[in-house]
Amino acid sequence: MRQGRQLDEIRINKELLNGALETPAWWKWAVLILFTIVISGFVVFGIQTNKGLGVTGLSRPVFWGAYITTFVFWVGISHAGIMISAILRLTQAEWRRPVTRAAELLTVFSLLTALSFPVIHAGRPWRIIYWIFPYDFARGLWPNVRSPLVWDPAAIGTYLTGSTLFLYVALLPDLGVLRDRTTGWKHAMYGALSLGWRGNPRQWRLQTVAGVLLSALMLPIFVSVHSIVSWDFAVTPGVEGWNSTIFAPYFVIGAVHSGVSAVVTMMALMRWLWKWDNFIRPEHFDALARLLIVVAVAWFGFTIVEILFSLYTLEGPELAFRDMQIFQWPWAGLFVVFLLTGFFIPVTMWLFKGVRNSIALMFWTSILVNIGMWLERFLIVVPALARKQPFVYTWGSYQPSIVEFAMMAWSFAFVSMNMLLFARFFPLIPLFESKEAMIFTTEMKIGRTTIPAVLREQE
Amino acid sequence: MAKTSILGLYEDPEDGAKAMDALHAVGMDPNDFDVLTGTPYPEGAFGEHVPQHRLFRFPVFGAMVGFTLAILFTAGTQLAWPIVTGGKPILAIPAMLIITYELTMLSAVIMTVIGILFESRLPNFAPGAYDTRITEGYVGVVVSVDEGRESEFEEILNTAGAMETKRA
Amino acid sequence: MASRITAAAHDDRPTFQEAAVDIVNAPSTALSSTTARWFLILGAMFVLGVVGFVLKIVDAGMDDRASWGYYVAMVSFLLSTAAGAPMLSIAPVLAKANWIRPVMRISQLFSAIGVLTAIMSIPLIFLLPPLVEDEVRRRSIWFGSPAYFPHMWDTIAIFGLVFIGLALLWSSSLPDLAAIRENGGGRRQKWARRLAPGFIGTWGQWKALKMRMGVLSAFYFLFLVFTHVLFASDYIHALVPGYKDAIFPMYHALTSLQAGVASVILATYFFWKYGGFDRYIGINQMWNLAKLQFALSLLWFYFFFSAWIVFWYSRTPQNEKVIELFDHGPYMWAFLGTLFFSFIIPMWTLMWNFIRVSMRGPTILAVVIIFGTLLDRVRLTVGPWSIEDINEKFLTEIPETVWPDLWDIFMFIGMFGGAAFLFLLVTRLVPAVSLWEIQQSRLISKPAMYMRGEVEIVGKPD
Amino acid sequence: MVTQQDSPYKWGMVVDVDRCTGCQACVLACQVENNIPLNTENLYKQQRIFAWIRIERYWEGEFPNVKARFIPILCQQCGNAPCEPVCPVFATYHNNEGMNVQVYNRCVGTRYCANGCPYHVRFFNYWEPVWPESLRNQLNPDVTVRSRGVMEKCSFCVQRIRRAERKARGEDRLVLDGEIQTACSQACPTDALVFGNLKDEDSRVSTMSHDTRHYKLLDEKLGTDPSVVYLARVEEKEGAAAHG
Repeated sequence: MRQGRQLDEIRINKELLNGALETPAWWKWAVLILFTIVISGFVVFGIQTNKGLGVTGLSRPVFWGAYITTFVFWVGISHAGIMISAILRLTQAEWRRPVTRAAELLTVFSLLTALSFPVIHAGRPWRIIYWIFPYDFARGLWPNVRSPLVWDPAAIGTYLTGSTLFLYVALLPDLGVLRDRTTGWKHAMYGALSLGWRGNPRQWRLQTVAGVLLSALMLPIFVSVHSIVSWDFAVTPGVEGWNSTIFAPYFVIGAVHSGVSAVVTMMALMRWLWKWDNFIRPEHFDALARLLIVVAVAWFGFTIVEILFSLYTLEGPELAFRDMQIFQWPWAGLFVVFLLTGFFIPVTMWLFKGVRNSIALMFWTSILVNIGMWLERFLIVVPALARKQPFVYTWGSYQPSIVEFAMMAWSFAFVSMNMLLFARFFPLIPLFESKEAMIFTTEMKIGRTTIPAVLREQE
Repeated sequence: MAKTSILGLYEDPEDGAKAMDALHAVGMDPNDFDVLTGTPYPEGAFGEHVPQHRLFRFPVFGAMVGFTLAILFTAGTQLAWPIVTGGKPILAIPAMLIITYELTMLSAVIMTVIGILFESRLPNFAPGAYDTRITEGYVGVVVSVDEGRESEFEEILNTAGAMETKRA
Repeated sequence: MASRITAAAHDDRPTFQEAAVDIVNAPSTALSSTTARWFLILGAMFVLGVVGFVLKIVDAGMDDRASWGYYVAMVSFLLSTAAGAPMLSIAPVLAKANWIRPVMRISQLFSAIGVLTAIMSIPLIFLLPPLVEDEVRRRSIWFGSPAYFPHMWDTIAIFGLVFIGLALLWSSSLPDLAAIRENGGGRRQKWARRLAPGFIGTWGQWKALKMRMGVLSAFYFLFLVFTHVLFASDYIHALVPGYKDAIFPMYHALTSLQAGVASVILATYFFWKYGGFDRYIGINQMWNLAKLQFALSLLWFYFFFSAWIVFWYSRTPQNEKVIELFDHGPYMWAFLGTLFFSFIIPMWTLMWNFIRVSMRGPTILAVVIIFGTLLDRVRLTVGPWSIEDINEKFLTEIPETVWPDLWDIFMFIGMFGGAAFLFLLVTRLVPAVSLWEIQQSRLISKPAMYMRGEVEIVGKPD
Repeated sequence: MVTQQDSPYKWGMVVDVDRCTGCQACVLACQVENNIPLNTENLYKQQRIFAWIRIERYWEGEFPNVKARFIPILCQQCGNAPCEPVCPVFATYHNNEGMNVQVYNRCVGTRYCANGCPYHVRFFNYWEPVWPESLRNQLNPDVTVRSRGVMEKCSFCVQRIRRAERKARGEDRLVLDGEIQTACSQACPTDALVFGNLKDEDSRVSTMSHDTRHYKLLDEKLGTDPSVVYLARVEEKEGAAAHG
């Protein structure tokens, strides 16, 4: 469990606040580059809004394409946070400690990005506000709560608000630390944010209880969000490839797969960029990889059942759709890449302890997973639309345009930039969790050997 | 009657615990002294009384409020201008169920966070005596005493091995 | 750091010797006085079931599918409760949860009931219609394969599952059997000699044991899902024309986990109250089991709703027929029962901590959930098995409600009797609480003091 | 299905596939009547053409004796339209005359309805529509010109229906059978498209819709309950049955 050195609190403060208190050399450049990409993304969006969606590769019958795929992708990534911080908290997994905040942060920012994609994708984004808010008080026409596209904002909004509050509550003790380490306007800011945190037993107790209680409350939301996103597709009888009952759990488990992988990617980056070798240690990657193996196998099982039962009826359009998805170029190529990167390569590699403990390999495998998961969503969204119902006469195809790729790049840059900006002001690794770990993890002697042990408070 | 709060700062938590014992010994009201740490110690590590809280009531209340509002919203908006779509009933219960569920959870979470702040007595604008080294691993024992008895309690804190005491 | 940790003032957990004595002699203490009578009663119930089965054949014959629906429901029910229970000795272990150790054995004991499941699954081979009837091939997950594939593979799956379950039980109880072999007495000792020859607890033997259990656990999980997917799609899904529901097999598997946990809770209470294990099983186990039960009950609704909302929203004719068949049609009573007993009642009760932290609360709800699962299986199997023409494209007319006749009731009694009989029988031999698990958890966790506060030190071996 | 307050009309159409020669007159008429943007070569390449009514052409049989089969497909004005409930802003809904209405002003362009529609009869304005100077004056003043970013679809020439209804109301009577002609049915030389009021038992469209040859597209599979009834080809049903 504890290969890293025992650190006292001063060193923990020093090492973990190095991102928040001084600016690393590379930081400015990274933010600058990302900022330019984000700005150009906004420009591209402006052009698209001005010219109309013709600049995308969308067509008839493929009305949804890369934008929706990316939307689903980011909602999937957002499932990292609660998966790590809630489920592992409830199962009292010690190794979660350094990961939790970064994971929740990823949730928040990827949800923001995800939310922006329906707007980018809409024909008249300037009117999209009606979507969530009442369309027209004068005529008393309200949003159509029967539409899955109204369920989405409800679910994602809830998840976003919840995660943000969760993040803030867990940030309070560290804000107290920052308040004590800073002067001037920063001191004032952190002081205001920390709400006068003192660190007496009551406040610490509430921290613990809050963690458990909020986790328990966030879990059902976590499950519901991607289910509702999946119902956007599943409830349309017109599209055989979508109208499948298994979508809800299938999407959720897939989201966990990609989300946890994203966390791995991020942890590797954190360890490299901020030199947090004492906190993010190989055993964390090992544990995450073990978790990922289980998740990936479950997800693959769902994939198989999904395909099996969509072929079940053996009706024309179904077969045509699967034929396009799996056997027709270029989709066949994408499908193979999806299978290899999403499942076979990473999972087979994770089976080896050497891989699980190598940060570099874990970094690359986790990126592979997310390539695969993006392709999975793409292969669900597009071929199903291109082969819709027996109207062979109007079947079509689709290829993303440069504009769509630009907006995808924008989304990645947007998330990374936000992460970096956050890391400039707040610690990405919860200080108090690390300090707690310092107290709560110990050893116990059994006969001649000593095994790692943890303290548990009596219920 | 005005109270001053005195802080004793300890390098070794054990000394802090000793100070707590001493304060217990002189029969202080447990609400009048407190231990400040930069780290969550196991409960009762300093012999302090385990704080009670009623946090679990907040989410229940929040859920009830959210549920009611959600039902009103979903039902009301559909009945406000009944428009038939796809031959679905005007009051589509399953659809309402989903949004109701989300809003219920939302207000439950919000109420919980409010509850957390309330129960941990935050925001706290008159914190009393404090020292920034507490977040560096030192342990602070803070007592709020009546005017005039400060020196007596500083004595107690010092005998327990305080490296310094300060008033506020 | 560690200097602040001191040994606890008192440690009221049973010592090695006490535990050894208690557990080795357990079945011959509290239980044995009453069991003799119980065996008679349960045996009688089982015989009644057999009689019911025979009379059913004489009465209805094997060709009339409709009259066998309840029998299929029984097999499906056993496959859910008894086969689901051992999962408890697998899943929490992955999370290195210590609380599970005292109840691991109880959950594994349920695989003994698998024998009954396997036997009862044999007649299904003759009841299930072939894939191809007079040149007409019906829809199934087997597509073009030979007409008797489902019969073959489902039987293989069920028997495999039962076998793995028994193997798991045997290998996990090996050290305890060894203990009985050495210190036990009477008939149990003879059996222990036969079953645990030469296990003396060398390092190598322990290593092999752990490894075997790991492998068997993995296989058990895979086989459980596999079996449920096959059973659900062949014995239920494929018999409803125009029914296409990809989540259905997963639903079947999930409900089996739910019922499995319920069965374990029930047995746990039983052993805590009457088994003389109250020093080993306690509120902690029940609390954690109840949390699990709560989560699974929520998942029940999640899996049900995921399918239902799609059917309700896309409202194609066959979807509406299927919803009518299963939910609001002839089996509405069963559906409402399931909804209440498997979801609504458990949710509203188990969400309160004071109910979870009690021995009785979760137990009562376990009974409720098991009953709910029974109704669920009835609503899922009896309807499809009473459909006249299973070869048409869409389900055209919904069959009438089929009520259980006297023979069905006999068989139900027999099933419960037989299951309880087997369970009790195996507890006569294998201790219901795993001695070595108890000893190990005693080794790697001990109460202690951190400065002035009471804590527990829990070792986490990798 | 659920309906709002009752109306004496349920507009529907009968398409006699047996009479259709695939001459595309209906397509052109619709194009002109409803201010549909020009289907330029580029739009074809981008698979974004507009055809509120289209003639689908299928080949039957092998080379020497190969037959061309035509079937006109327009919005089926479904009773249980899959496109309606998915719209978040009620931009498309079912009015009390059995028509599936598209409200351009409400539309925000999520294109969800187009995915929901199994008949591929909903069209999205990917570009701002433009007409050459010479055609500016031929635009129909009764019909909105749709801007970019909104969905559009066959409206059963609602402008004609409304005018006739106004006239009828003025003369205090119901709209007579055959009084309204949609642009397509008006243009059809073989009278393959017949428009009328399905609620009126002895209207031409009602009587024809009870013909032994009648079938509805995808109704058996999806239960969409279309208001457009097809009459199968006489000699052989395969061409049609492919859609049944």
